[in-house]
Amino acid sequence: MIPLPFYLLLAAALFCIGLFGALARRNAIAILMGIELMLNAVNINLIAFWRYIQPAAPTWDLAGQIFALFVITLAAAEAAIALALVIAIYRSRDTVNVEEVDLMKW
Amino acid sequence: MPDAQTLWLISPELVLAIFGLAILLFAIIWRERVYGALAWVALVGLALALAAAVNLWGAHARLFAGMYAVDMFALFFKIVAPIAGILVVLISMDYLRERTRYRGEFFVLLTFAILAMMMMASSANLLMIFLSIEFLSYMSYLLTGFLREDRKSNEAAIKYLLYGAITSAVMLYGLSLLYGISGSLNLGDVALTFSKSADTSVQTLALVATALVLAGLGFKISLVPFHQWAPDAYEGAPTPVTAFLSVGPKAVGFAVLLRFTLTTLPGLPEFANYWTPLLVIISIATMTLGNLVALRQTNVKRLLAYSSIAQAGYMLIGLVAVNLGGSSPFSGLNGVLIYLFAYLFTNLGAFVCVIAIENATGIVEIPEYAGLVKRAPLVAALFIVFFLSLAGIPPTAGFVGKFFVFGAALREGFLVLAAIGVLNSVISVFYYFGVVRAAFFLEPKDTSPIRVAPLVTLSLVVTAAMVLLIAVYPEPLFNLAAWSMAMLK
Amino acid sequence: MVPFALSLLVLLPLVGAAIVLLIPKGQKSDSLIKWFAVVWSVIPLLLASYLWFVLFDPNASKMQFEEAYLWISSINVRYHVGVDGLSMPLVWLTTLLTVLGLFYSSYVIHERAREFFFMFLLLETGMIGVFVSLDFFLFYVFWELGLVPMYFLIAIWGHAEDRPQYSAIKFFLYTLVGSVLMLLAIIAMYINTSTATTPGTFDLIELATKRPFANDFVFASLAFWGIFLAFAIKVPLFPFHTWLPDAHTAAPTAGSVILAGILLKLGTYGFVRVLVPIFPQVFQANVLPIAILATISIVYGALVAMAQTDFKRLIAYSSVNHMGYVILGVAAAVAIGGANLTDRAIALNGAMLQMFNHGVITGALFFIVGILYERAHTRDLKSFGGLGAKTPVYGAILLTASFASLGLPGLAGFISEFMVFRGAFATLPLIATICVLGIVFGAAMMLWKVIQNVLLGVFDEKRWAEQEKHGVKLYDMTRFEVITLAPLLFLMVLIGVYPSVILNTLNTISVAILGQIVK
Amino acid sequence: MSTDLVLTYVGFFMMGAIALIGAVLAVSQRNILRAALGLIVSFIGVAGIYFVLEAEFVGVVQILIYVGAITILILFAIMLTRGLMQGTTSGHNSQWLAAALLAMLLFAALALVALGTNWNVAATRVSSDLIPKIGAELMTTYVLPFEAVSLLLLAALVGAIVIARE
Amino acid sequence: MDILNDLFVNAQIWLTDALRALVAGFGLAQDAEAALVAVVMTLLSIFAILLFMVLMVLILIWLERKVVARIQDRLGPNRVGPWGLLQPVADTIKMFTKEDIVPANADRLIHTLAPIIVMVPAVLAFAVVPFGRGMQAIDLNIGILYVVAVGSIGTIGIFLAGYGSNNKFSLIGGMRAVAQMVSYEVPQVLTIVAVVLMAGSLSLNRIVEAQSGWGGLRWFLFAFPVGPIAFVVYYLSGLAEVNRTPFDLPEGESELVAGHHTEYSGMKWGLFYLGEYFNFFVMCSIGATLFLGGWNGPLLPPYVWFIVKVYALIVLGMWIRMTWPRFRVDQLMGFAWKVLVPIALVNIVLTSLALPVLKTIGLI
Repeated sequence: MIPLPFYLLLAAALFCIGLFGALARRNAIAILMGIELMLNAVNINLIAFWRYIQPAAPTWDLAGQIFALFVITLAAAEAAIALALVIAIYRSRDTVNVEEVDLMKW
Repeated sequence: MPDAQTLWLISPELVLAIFGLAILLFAIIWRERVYGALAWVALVGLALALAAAVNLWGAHARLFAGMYAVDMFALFFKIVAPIAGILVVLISMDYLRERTRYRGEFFVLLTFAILAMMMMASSANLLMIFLSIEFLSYMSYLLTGFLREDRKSNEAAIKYLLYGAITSAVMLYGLSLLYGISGSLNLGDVALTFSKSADTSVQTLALVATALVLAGLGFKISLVPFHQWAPDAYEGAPTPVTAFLSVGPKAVGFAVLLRFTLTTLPGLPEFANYWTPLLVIISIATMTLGNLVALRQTNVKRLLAYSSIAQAGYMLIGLVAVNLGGSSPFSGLNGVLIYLFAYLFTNLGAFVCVIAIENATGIVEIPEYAGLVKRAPLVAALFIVFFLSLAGIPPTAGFVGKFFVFGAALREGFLVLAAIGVLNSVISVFYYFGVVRAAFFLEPKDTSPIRVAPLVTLSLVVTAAMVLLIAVYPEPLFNLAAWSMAMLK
Repeated sequence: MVPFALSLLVLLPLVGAAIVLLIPKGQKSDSLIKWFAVVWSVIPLLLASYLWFVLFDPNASKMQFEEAYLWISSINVRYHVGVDGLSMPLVWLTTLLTVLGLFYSSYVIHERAREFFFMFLLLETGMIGVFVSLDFFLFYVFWELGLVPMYFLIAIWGHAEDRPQYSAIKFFLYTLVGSVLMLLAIIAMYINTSTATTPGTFDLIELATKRPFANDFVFASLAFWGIFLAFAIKVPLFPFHTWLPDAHTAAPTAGSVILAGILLKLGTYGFVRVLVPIFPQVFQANVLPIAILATISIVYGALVAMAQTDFKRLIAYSSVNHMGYVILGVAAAVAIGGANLTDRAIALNGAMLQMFNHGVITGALFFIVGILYERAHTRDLKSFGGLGAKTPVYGAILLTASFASLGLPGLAGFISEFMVFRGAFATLPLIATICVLGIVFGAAMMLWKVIQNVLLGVFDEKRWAEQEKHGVKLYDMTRFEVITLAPLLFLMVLIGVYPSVILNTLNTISVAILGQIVK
Repeated sequence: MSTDLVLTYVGFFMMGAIALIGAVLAVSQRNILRAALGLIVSFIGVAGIYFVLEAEFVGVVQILIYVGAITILILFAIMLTRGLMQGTTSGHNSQWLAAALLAMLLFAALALVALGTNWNVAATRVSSDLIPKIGAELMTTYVLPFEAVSLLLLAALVGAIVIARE
Repeated sequence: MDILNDLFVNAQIWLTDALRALVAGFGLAQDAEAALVAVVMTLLSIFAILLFMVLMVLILIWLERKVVARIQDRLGPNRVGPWGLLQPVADTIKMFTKEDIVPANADRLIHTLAPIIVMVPAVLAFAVVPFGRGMQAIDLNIGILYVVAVGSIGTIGIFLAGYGSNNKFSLIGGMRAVAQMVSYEVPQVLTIVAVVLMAGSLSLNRIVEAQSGWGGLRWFLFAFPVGPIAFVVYYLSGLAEVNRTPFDLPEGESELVAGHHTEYSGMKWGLFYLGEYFNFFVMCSIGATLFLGGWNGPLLPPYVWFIVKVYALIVLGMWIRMTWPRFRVDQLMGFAWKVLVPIALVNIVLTSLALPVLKTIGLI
């Protein structure tokens, strides 16, 4: 098998790219995209661990996969809420002034 | 299919789930006609859940292959959560009437948020921790942005969401590392792996992983530097939601943090060398920054936001100084629990005051509070009580909380931390009394009396009474805290 | 025997405050509130008088009228109250000054009367509570309880031109800084006295015998200085005194009276009740710096008072000076050295008597200033003159109080200051010598600034005639003002000529306290 | 090296490269729609990684949910708020440098953990058909989170509709 | 009979053997040999499937025009080749030679990518379709899920086409298409769940095998009452998924010119055209696999049965196209969410309840 750290490094890289996107972007949707990348990276981790790591208790065999499935589900819910909010914001501001609606000024 | 015993043990959660769904169903079928009644349905549900939680007191079980802990520590928070919910429902009714057409849905989300809080308190598994935190977070985002015509509300919600999503992703990475080292999602197994491992590399992993997890939990309890969302969210959210956000997520955030650290970390004794200084720094930064920035606020919701950031810093002292050995009453843990309980009523009470005024006049700016004592004497007077409690001045509940938290710090020898803590509480008096000053000493432009809705008055009286009662007769609360600690010892 | 005597004493004002709140709104409610509050406040005074003059045993060194109930069992907090010779006079003084303050205020307070009398009665509960508490936790609670009403008294009814809100929050924050550090010390002492099997204690009596941190001088010092700071700010000892002039100047007359008469005593009372018995070693080790601070307070307070042009500010600074004597006396009593117990006891007696005297004298002086201000709407010393002839009753009373304040023999101040110096010369001769300067400056300030400026000189007829158009009229004291001041003047004279009425009581207790710490 | 291993390596590097390139595009493209395309590419790459790891079910779910649902949501959001997307300002905020530094720092820490930890790696052990087992686990051991997540989805849906509705 | 039945399987085996023999001459390591053979064979089967699909599409285009013409009482194409059979070829040549126009201000990259993305998922889906016994490129144990998953990618292509054209008709068409496809995916997947319940597996192969009883006629379509309901819902939402009349609102020419591909011409337009027929074909193949027993059937070779069933579904679609008017846009969404989804949900519940009964009486 490929050494486990290969996957972990890939996940770490993806995670950090996503984090950069989430922190550095101006646009709410772009930030959301960065967040989705981060979640994907974690899922790689989870699946890789599931595949490689000897579990402490044998009954927990599928824990990693199931965790990843839940993460994917939650990501979908999160994206739906974010979308709803973005649309609501867009609607409540009559002018399409980029500076005004540019929320992402942390 | 879970057996009857299991269902019994999760009866508070079941009650809330059923009532939440019922409210949703009613709201969809009958729409506006029943909106007034749905709040009462929610109240009944929350009261039943509270009763169910109280009824379970004493239980000690691990359900669903150990992922769900029904113990007194969890039940403590399952008692706290519906109380907060009931108060929030009481203050929401009048507030929402003018502001949204979807009052039924609001109570659905609120009920589910309380359900999520209960689940957080019981989570003893990485998956459950993540899931329940996200559950509560999503409900919070939606509640924050619930007033969709209100631009501030929307903006607050999206900021809250994006910030929350980033931190929870970071936390999730930490959780995945913990899963990786132990091969199991159960906190107990993680602890076992830690304690069995003599490897220093595990130490590094544990440090990185817990630091990442702390990011996510720090977001929920608004610790510096994960606090930036709080002021915006608090200011923009509908005020009852702000009240909820300031106590609910914070309380259960601490519940998870406590369970997580107290379960997993004892396996790594040397770990405290890195972990404690980290927490000390965060604690000091949180309370100092929260207080200093609060000094400059003119919006009362924003002021309370920064104040609640600072409060989280005090509570963290309890975690820093946690020591479950010995028979000392200053174990740190009970300090946090007592503090949380006191803080619940205090901060909710302060927000009830804000709502009482906002409902009638729309005022949230402190300078406009001028002459409040003439317009709404009860509200103005109780503002003092809640602020004194927040500042930790006797005879109020906040004092009792601070007493135990600082006591724990002293017991463990964190003198400087305790000193910084108390000095911070002195600073906080300054801005709290800024509000009092406006309310009592300045001349009002408009002298018309402010009519406070009966339900709001009721919540005011209840919270104020609790704040004073806890101070005068704190014994039951100590016992509650002591018992709930018993399982973690 | 009065059952629950002290609890009654503590609770009565609180009940009164609650009743004040409940009196229904109406046209006459203000006067109803005023008269109710005054009459109600007489009850604690009568009770305290009965306790002190009839039931109290002046020769007993132990606590009297003790009550103790377990309050919070998990941390061994008890509701433990009791009085001894140290606290009994102060309790009585509190009830007296409250009655006088309320009585006076019922004539001069016209705005927001309900809140005023509510706050005042609440304040009384706090003050009495501190004096009777024998449990440090309880002590702390009462200690803080007094803060809020005083804050409001200053901020709401203060004189608008004196920045009352600023002064009030300054008073509040200063006191709070000290008290939170004291809180830490309290908890630390509890933790230190607890063992694996027995809980610690907050009981002041027990702490005095257990002596927390007995083996750990560093921690003992930390705890000592934490508590010291709280008390020193309250006293106020130089350099923590800066809140005092502001607060006094801004406060309404009755507020100033209580502030000077009682609240400052909380600090010195704490010195004697807490610091001396619990931390004798640390106190002894640090006597010199404390005595030096006292010296600075005495000399500097007098000098600065002399430089004032504001009558009220002058009296305020004179309090710094006078309270310095108390600290000097306490320091002298515990100082290391060969002095015998008698010398020390005399110093401590002087300090304790000075506490009582200062309450009486300065309380009177603040009434006097307030009375003048009511008429003239100014406190600028330069604008007065010749009042001795114009308003003879006022002049006589002011003269008496001033003489008492500067320590003229035959009046109260002399006795206590003399005793302080008598003791201090035995243990801290050098410092005592320097402090004599304070007496000189104090006399100068009273004679030169107050008596000369206000009573002597030429009455500026033209100016006051001009002022009269604006509703300002200098007339002599009215009946209620005289009634207010009469008891205080009586006390000044009584203690001045026959100090034994109170000294016996004090002596018992100072011998007892010093007996524990001096071998 | 066995053929399987070679193929695994090839698959890993190919899919990893796709995932990373897509991710870089997603965070660097100023045009938000192109960024979204990069995101899709990255998702597909990640799904490929799952296939390489023999977690086909998760891989397919990844495509179904991420590519089929989440991306659509994102695209919809982009389209419905089109006015916002065509600004002249740059796509990154002023803190991008700090963000980059933070990300790199974090990467260093995570890489340290990934390489430095003695992972308790076990032998190959993927049995042929795990899907029924996943289903069974979801309905037994994980029934509580499963039910919770269904409530969550329902509530999120209701809330999203309330907020986004005309 | 067996020879005919396994014609293509045997061909593959023969080809593999031949290849192996050929490679053996290269003197490679055994591992590498096997790998080479595997790769070549995979490429070959991909090529074969593609070829097959293109052929099918050409036939489909011809067939559609013929069927439509017949329903409208016309003859349809009849000049190019016998019965007009070469008409699609002529069309293709025309498309190749047309100018490729990209509108001004359109996003060129996206404009180009869109038709490709529409095409790709259909091709990918074929990887798991069992054309006959043993005739399946890959037997994924999650086959049906895979089909649904890759099918959802196509939505993005249509969206991009609408967005990237910088044309309001395109944009509206694209939005409508995406909304419609996302909505109808829900009832479609729900009906698939019912089938999965009955078959007990996600693998398409196993699903087909589960229907092999009664001499190859025990189809899920006959699993009364849940099977027919599921089939109808599946087929209707399938039609909507591939944007065919009466669900062709995204390209309703009377309103939107041509919807998302208004601005396309030449080969790119051709790709859309191709993609639509691909998708239609995939939809019908999966329908046949899930409900009509796949390649199961008496007498005839499996692959023939399969083609026959697929074409039956295709002709049904064409018939519907010519006889039903187009939906209105609000009716469209309402139909999905208020009619099909509830039916499908109830059907799932019914299925799980009926499962033991159906098993006992042998319907499944």
